[in-house]
Amino acid sequence: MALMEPVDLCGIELAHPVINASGTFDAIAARRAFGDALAEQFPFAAFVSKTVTLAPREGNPPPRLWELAAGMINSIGLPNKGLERYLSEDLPELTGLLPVPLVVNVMGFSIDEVAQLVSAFAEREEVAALELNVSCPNVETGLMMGAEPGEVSALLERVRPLTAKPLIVKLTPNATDVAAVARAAEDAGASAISLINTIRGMALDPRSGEPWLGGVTGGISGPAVRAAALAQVYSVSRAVKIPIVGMGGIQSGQNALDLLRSGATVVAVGTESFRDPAAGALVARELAGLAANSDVSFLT
Amino acid sequence: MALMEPVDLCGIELAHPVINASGTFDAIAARRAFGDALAEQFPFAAFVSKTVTLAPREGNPPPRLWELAAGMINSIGLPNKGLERYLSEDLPELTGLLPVPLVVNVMGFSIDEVAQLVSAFAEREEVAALELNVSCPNVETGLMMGAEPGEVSALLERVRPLTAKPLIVKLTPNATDVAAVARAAEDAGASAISLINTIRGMALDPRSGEPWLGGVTGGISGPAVRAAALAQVYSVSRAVKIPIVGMGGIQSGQNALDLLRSGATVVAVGTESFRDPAAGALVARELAGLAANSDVSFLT
Amino acid sequence: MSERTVAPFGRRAARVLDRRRCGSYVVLRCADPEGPRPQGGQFYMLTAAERWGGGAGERPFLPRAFSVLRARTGPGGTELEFLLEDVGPGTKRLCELGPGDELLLLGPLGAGFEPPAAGRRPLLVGGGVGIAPLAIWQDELGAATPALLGFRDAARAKGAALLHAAVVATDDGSIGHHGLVTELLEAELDSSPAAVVYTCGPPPMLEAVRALCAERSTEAQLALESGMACGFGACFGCVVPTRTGLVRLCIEGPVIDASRLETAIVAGAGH
Amino acid sequence: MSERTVAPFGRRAARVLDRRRCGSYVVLRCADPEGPRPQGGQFYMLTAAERWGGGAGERPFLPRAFSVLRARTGPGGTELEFLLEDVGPGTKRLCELGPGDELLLLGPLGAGFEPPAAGRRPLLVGGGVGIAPLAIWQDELGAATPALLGFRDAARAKGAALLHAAVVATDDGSIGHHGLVTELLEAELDSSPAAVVYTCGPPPMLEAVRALCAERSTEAQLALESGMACGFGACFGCVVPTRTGLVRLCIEGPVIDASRLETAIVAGAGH
Ligand SMILES: Cc1cc2nc3c(=O)[nH]c(=O)nc-3n(C[C@H](O)[C@H](O)[C@H](O)COP(=O)(O)OP(=O)(O)OC[C@H]3O[C@@H](n4cnc5c(N)ncnc54)[C@H](O)[C@@H]3O)c2cc1C
Ligand SMILES: Cc1cc2nc3c(=O)[nH]c(=O)nc-3n(C[C@H](O)[C@H](O)[C@H](O)COP(=O)(O)OP(=O)(O)OC[C@H]3O[C@@H](n4cnc5c(N)ncnc54)[C@H](O)[C@@H]3O)c2cc1C
Ligand SMILES: Cc1cc2nc3c(=O)[nH]c(=O)nc-3n(C[C@H](O)[C@H](O)[C@H](O)COP(=O)(O)O)c2cc1C
Ligand SMILES: Cc1cc2nc3c(=O)[nH]c(=O)nc-3n(C[C@H](O)[C@H](O)[C@H](O)COP(=O)(O)O)c2cc1C
Ligand code: FES
Ligand code: FES
Repeated sequence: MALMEPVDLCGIELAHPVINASGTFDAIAARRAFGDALAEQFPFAAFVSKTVTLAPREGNPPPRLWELAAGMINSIGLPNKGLERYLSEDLPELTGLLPVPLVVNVMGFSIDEVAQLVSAFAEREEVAALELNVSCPNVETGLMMGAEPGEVSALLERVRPLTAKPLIVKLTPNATDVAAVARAAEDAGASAISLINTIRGMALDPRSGEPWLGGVTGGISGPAVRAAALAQVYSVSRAVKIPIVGMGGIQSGQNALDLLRSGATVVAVGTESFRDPAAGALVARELAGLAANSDVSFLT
Repeated sequence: MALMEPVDLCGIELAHPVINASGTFDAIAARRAFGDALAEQFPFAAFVSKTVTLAPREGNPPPRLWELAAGMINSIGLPNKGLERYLSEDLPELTGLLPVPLVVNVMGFSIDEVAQLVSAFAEREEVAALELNVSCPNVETGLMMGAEPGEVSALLERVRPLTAKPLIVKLTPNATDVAAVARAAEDAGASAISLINTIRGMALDPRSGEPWLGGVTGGISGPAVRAAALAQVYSVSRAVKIPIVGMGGIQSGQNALDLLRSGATVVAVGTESFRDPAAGALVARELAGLAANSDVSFLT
Repeated sequence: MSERTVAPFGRRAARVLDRRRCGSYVVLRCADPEGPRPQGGQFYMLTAAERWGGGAGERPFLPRAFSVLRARTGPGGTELEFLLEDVGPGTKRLCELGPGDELLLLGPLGAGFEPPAAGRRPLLVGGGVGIAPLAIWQDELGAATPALLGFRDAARAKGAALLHAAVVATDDGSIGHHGLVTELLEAELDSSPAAVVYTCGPPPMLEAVRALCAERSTEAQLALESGMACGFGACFGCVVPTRTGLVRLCIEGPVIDASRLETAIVAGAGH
Repeated sequence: MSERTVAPFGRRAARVLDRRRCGSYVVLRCADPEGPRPQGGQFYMLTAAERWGGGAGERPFLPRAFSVLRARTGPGGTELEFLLEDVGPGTKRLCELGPGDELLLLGPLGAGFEPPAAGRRPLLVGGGVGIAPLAIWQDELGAATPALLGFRDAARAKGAALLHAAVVATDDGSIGHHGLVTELLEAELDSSPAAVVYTCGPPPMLEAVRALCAERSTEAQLALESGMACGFGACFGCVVPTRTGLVRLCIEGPVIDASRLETAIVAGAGH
């Protein structure tokens, strides 16, 4: 397994196995900050968008960030322009900008909303694949979509027929049996699984003792979640045959290799990009070096 | 709220609100290591035993430990002498040794096993309360006992009538809706809730790339889980009226105060005792200092 | 609007050339040979190359944002100065650095100050460590640009020496005007109303300046602060409220025109 | 069995008095004025008071176990020496400490060596940094107690100077016998079989010593190693396999009588 050879992720050819985690890299904003250097030195083998919802969302009130010993908590709250403006403004801009395939991450608060989102992107050639963020409640059932096998089955059964594009289901780690949810997704036609999303966490304002985050609770990411991510990727990889996009605290080639050895086909870098926008390129480089010297035999 | 005044934990009077987390302090072994100084300087306001099961268990094969940036992963596997030898050997020894109330933590792999354990301790005056460790599958249903409200209800309905002693239900954080499980426990007669147990995690041997731990996956504890613990204690405290024993990564009085402010009545120190056996006393001392200067108003 | 100066892509190492105390503050000078010359009001994300993370609290983990205090371009390329106040684990670690130590930096980032329209007199109003971006801006506008600076006490007021001919106010009256810098600003605007105010400082001061300028219909550009994880628009963590909703300060700011703001108070910012 | 020396309850601060290199190793001497005098084979859990955690990998988090190399009791109380080999983040940090720095220590812990029965000749067999507990034990048994020590190379073999009149073997033959220390032991047992072997070293060496002694029905006491989180029986993490099942090495050991073992190999131990 020569890691720097192109990798196939459910039909999408990637130059290497390192992509970005949704919501942790905004190519359009980065273009403003870094100019043409961004496209020339683009660090990821595919670009995954921040979550797009049907209606525009302003997101949670600030403060939205809390720093941890080895990570952070965010309560961003999925701010985005909504489907319509994403299609008319961002999609054309991204198409001109990106040197790599585009994966659009979408989320709906009901199966119907997800279906509308999937249909809207189904015909757009610029979009290589869709990632379904199911870390939210289904307002119709009150259940967490991504935590219940039955919810995920029902969702996939509805949206799978709407597009020929790969559907990557992004799972929440805040579930009793993540492997069972992954199996349900596979059975209902998911093309790949991605995990982990952030782990629920909270912080108090040291001065007032009140919750610090505007959203009260938030999601933990970064190295602090790496060991939990490894366990979840491992157990999902035992449960499904479709490819896995593994993420959670990746900072180095070694971290990426561990996730690949635990069963991922591709890895995604999230929080580490905040510390260094070029982190993805570093991870890919280090991984190539390690792969050259190691026997990646743990994959089963 | 003068924190160093005695605290009432469902009828048990504690000299202060800091106890130990199950499985992280062995008073009998500590007596061998520290002699009489242990009882004289006993750091906790109550002593919680390691989990006792019906049959003896050897536990998982080594290696059992993996160190993290801010914590550790263990796959100890609940080694213990089993109920019979615990009653005949440990209970008398602990009674002679402990200057504080004893809470016995028990776990069964079926409702029937838990019932046998609860009945066995029901008549023992030396035991102030029982803690039910429900972080395991029920072999009869295949479901994680502590992750499903229905499982916890059924368990409590069976064992609640067997004893007048307080029953503290210790919840796993690896569940979709911990607050719902806590509510089910309260409704079925639990006297208190304790949380969090460890978060599922894994590590690979850097040399071989194979899982490091003899038990393959393990549980994460220590400061790395503190923010997740805070979120879970907070959400459970909104869901129940019974007292909460909060734990997860407590290293200081400030950490303890945060958990109290999030809704705990008592806190437990676990992993930090490995770094310093007297950590519980330090936490209690620091907490008393903070309580004297702060308005613990966040409790609702 | 002037084009912003874009940053090289990715974090780069920069050698610390000099560290000097300036009252309660520390000025760090470092070599950024390949980096562009930043604009006044732009900022950098800084990390110490070693021992970032660790210590009792085990923070910092994320880089920290700092306005550039001053920039020079010489034969060896760009040199940057930063003004630091030790208020927590990140600034503490950075304040420990000395000549030869390595920084990791990303920048210049964000949108800086806009030059005054013709006929408008620029006026600099700063508070505490917030004087940093005003120094480089005074370098660009000219040393004669008046600067009104407020500090908590005399030790902090030593920072005033970083600007030319600054008028100083202190909260405790230990030096300069005894009172708030907004009192100096009020007098200044009374005497010469056709000003553009460039301001940076702690949130309550910024808000007072904003309110005063709004009352007088005086143009103002505010360099705000907000907790930042990335500094380049990736995390959506640094949002501040504007009349048109929450915007990412690292991309839309840190300098924001007062006309866009209802308040300069940002939840979670300041210390 | 002799009564073990118990540890004061709780971690205590200890000042480093001296740090010296000894070939590839570092010897750290520290003051433990209130602490008891440890027995040979007992160990301490050590933590550096500062910068424990931090650095790139952000470990160590847990304390690390070290056999006491040597102990003295003087007018100022107990002084302890430890022998360190830098093999990872914890030992690396401890090896950086110098005079005046603070250690946090817990101990003495565990069960040490048992004196030989009457008529039995003690024989010390050590490998690498595992010679540490043999030095204090030789101090107790008498300087004439023979010591056979194996090392990887000459730089490590300098450690032999810590014992009296040690016979040395090196893997690379750069000094002493070219080969394994078990070859020396075999010859020694051939010439004088009524021995009790006290041994400590890397797992493969310990296992070879154990197997050899078992074959010859020679009594042996092995100081084993295992990953430890606490050192006082709290975590159940340090278990090693014995004929009667898994036992906690920190409480039942670290010295274990060979008769209790089927193997001296402990999963996850060694580096
Ligand atoms: C654009 C911009 C320019 C700046 N320019 C300068 C400058 O020139 N000079 C200068 O000295 N400073 C400047 N700052 C401020 C500087 O970035 C902060 O002082 C620095 O981030 C503080 O970091 P710290 O680790 O020292 O303290 P921290 O403890 O990280 O920060 C103190 C602040 O963070 C909050 N806080 C406490 N704990 C946490 C936690 N765990 N997670 C999140 N927040 C927490 C506190 O309430 C307080 O508001 C600037 C900030 C911005 C955004
Ligand atoms: C009773 C006893 C006495 C000892 N006496 C001495 C002595 O006198 N002198 C001496 O130098 N050493 C001694 N040791 C060994 C010493 O404790 C170890 O060398 C030390 O713990 C290594 O720590 P480290 O941080 O330097 O390296 P680490 O990286 O922590 O440890 C190296 C070992 O741990 C494994 N490992 C790697 N990463 C991890 C991880 N994240 N979590 C868990 N394990 C990991 C490696 O495979 C390797 O086996 C003794 C050990 C024991 C149990
Ligand atoms: C600030 C922030 C914003 C995020 N936004 C999204 C999002 O919009 N959609 C999504 O599916 N995941 C989102 N995530 C989760 C990440 O994609 C990723 O699953 C998680 O952060 C774990 O990876 P990491 O530890 O490498 O950051 C976000 C994470 C962070 C830290
Ligand atoms: C080594 C180890 C062993 C544990 N054993 C038990 C146990 O036997 N029963 C139990 O209910 N919890 C057990 N726990 C979980 C702790 O009681 C506690 O819930 C958890 O460690 C979180 O607290 P901490 O971060 O302070 O350690 C164990 C934890 C550790 C680290
Ligand atoms: S700091 Fe990350 S978006 Fe502004
Ligand atoms: S090291 Fe914890 S029980 Fe032995």
